[in-house]
Amino acid sequence: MMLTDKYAYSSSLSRVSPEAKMLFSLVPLAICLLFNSIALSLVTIVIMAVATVKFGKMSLPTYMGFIMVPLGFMVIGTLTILINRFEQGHALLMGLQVGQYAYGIDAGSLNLSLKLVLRALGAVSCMYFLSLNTPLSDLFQVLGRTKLPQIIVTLMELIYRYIFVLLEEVERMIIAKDSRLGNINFKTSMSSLGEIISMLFIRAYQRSERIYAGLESRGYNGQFKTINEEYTYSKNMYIASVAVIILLLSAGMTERFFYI
Amino acid sequence: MNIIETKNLSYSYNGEKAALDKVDINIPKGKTTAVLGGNGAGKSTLFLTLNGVLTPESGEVFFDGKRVKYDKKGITDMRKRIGIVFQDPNDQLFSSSVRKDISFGAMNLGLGLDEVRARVELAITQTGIAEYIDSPTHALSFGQKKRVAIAGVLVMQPEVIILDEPTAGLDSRGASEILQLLSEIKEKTGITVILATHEMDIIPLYCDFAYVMDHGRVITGGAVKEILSKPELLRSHSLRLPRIAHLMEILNKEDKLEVDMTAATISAARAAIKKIVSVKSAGN
Amino acid sequence: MNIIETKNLSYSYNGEKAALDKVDINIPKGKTTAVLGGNGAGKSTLFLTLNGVLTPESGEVFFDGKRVKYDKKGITDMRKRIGIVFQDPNDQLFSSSVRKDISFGAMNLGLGLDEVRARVELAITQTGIAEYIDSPTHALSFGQKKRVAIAGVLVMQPEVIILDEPTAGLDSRGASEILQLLSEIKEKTGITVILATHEMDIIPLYCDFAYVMDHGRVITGGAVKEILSKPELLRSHSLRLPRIAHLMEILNKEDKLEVDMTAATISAARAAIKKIVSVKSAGN
Amino acid sequence: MNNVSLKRIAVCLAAAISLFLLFPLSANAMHIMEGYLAPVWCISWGALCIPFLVAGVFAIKKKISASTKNLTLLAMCGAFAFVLSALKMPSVTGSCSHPTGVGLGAVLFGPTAMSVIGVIILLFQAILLAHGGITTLGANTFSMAIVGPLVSFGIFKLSKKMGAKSGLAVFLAAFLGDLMTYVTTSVQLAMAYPDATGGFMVSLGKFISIFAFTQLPLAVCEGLLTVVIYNVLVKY
Repeated sequence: MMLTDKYAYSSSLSRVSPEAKMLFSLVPLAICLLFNSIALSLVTIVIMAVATVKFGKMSLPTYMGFIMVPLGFMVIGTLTILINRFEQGHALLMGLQVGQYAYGIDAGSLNLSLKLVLRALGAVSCMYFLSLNTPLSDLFQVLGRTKLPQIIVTLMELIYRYIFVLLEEVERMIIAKDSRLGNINFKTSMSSLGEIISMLFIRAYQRSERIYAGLESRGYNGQFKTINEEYTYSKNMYIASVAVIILLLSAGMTERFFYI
Repeated sequence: MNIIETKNLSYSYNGEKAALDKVDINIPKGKTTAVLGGNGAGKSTLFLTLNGVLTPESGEVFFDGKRVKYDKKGITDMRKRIGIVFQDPNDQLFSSSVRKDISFGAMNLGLGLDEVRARVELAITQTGIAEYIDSPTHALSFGQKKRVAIAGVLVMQPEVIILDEPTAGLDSRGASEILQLLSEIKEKTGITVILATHEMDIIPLYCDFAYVMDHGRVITGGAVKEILSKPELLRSHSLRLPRIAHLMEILNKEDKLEVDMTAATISAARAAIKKIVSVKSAGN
Repeated sequence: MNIIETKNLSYSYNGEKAALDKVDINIPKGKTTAVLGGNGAGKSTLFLTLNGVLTPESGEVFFDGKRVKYDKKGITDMRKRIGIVFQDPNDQLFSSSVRKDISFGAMNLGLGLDEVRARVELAITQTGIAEYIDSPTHALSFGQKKRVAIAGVLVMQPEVIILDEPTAGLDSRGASEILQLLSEIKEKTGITVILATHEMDIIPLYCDFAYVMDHGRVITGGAVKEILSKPELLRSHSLRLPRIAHLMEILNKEDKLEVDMTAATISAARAAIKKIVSVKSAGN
Repeated sequence: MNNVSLKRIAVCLAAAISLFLLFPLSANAMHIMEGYLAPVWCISWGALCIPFLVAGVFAIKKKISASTKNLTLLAMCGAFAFVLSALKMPSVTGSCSHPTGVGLGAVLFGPTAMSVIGVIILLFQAILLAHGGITTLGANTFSMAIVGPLVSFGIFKLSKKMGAKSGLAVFLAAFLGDLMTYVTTSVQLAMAYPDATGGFMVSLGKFISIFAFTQLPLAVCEGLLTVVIYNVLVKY
């Protein structure tokens, strides 16, 4: 499993204020979605890749590995949109006739799919810029200042922390099971995995009680008050954000206007 | 002077057999006291009672001579003054940001932000964790998490710090570094240290007093030297002598050499052995 | 004869720095070999490689002289022949019934029910757990769980049993009981034992050979006596001498007493000390 | 139909099949990816979730004020559900989707509280694993954290009432919960991308049949797995 988390903490941009990075990624994400333009999507893909690889100092192969992750969905989803049912005699680029209809690809569906693929990749790149350069705990801090109920942000923080505790635990359990040939056949795999998951649940339940005792012992009084992390204020990041937004908007407008 | 005293302290989980059974313990101020006992001896229950996580069924706890009331105010007060470092730091660290986690206890004391920040930085220095302060909690090693957990307790500047099995899960270097760290902190701040452990070899090196517990009862207590002079008692409660002390015991009892049987550290044993060697040579 | 040999074994997690770096290790058949090293030395990675959980990036493993293939058949075969007892028995026991848990590995070997039953009973006797065989797993103490975990591996009748930190989390009685148990099983079945540990004090008592690992590399290996005669090397890799050996070293080097520096057990040290005492007295 | 296009189709099909084998098609493929939905759909599905989530927040607050210990327990349940969704299922390329974990939580805390936990998990999946996305969070929440658990919960109660054995009730709850999740996702996609001529229904047919390939075996596996888990936990 590839978690973005480890890279976020080691990114060169990790200490830049999370608000700046959100501006840099989420606004372009919205623009990308709104315009649905090929040129704009391409520009977004390139900008976000450069920002993450060059400025966040992530290796290109690792970045490409992440970009491949959502392709599974994209292939299924896009094939479905790409191939359509047409009346006989419709001009198809590629197709097959079954009964009274023709199934295949025409110029319209190709154009739609292409736009969709690029838009999705553009949007994914934006999200990756945020997640590969911003530690999640920084995002919680930003969320904590919004109108979101405090209890939700607290739950997020706790869940995020315990995900790693449980992941380590279940990995060790599965290794121990397999070393006793617990994956020898489907039936054994299934029942032993089920038992491990139940055990994990019981352990999680017991741990939640110990954790609560731990919180209490440090004076927990119903509120999770902690100091805030401090970030380097990055003027450059804001300037870059504004520049990118203007660039994207003009790319989008141009395409819309001239309809290339 | 004793900073903590318990009198007749009893507790049982859901009416099962007593986890604490009339426990009388005195913790001298500014010293390190070990609570010894095998698994299930009642050490952890004792600590949770001292911290107000558990309310004793009967008996009393005195802090600095004053009887502790197990009401909201009394418990809050006790938690300010007694900090616990749990055995598994994963049970203690709840935030993925190390700095935030450390600040939690201090924030709960209702201190000003500047004060909290200053204390956090102090705790970071005291525990030597500056190097990985910006890593997420889950990326730290077990030993590093342990230090962060200690920092999270020190930040509250308690008068007593309790450590449940501080060396469990650490390799020998990690273990001695943690114990060294505790000694330094004790020296600098005058804090009272209580450790639960079953690792006997560290006792003569780092502790002044010791209690032996078994099945929720206190078996014996006193200065470390005194405790270690009762090997039979220790053995009958799943404990053993430190290895060096064991060697001295055998030399004394089996081989009838007149070595100091209570020499439990390498330096004490060395002195004891040198003494008999020179006595023997001088005698002839 | 070596039952396991590794040649140039290397492995790294997700392209990070090598967790195993050209490891050459020979495990003599029917003996107990310790793999020493602090946390993160690469011991666990080595074991997971031997068990086929991890596939080495380069290098080879030989079992009983034959090269191990890391395909499905090869891995299954290796898991039949090499059993691992993990550090935390809670990770290993997932069934709520002790007997069912023990039978798990044997069932997976595809044996007949009668054979499985017989093996389970044998494993129960070997590990001395008959007393609590009918308790639910979660009601057992840590030490009892450890024994059940060992029984669950023995039931597969492997040729090699690997124990990761077998004494971690146990009190002194528990630790020596487990080690005693292993010695007995080894004697009766001729099984080869590999222990990963950082507890140096148990090495001279229970092990024949030892390897020292650090940062994924094998630093040195050989007979235990030989390894313990290199205190400086041990210290530079987060390890230390057993305490008794350390005392002997100091007596020898600092105090210029002519004691045997490699005496690492209480009985060896006792003999060594008696020797100098009598020599001294005889000499004068 | 001439020979040339037939050949082309064959090639396309081969390519598609090889892609299926290349990419781990799994429950994760059920998360609508970032950028896949137009803004109008992002907003509508998000808005549709809000009443459920608001109810969920109230339910959680109530649970916690009843016993503050429920806070760490809820957090653990959330972490547990996330971890489950990341586990590899035996013999099937892929992992179980999270209704298993959310379902367990639903029994403990009720379905609305778990829908809030569900959103948090989906957000983490989007950010940490790139399964799903931020703009598609609303749509994914609706199918996976609201429809799925509600169906599971309802089916479980219903089959118990009708006197079904626990094992069967649990299997049906998990299986149908999964199934309804993927039907909902198909509906969402079909609404966003109706077939050029056939409209919504044809598109829905396409999405449902293509997801059936990947999701049916998973739903069966997950149903079976949940039965095992349920049996162990009941005994415990």
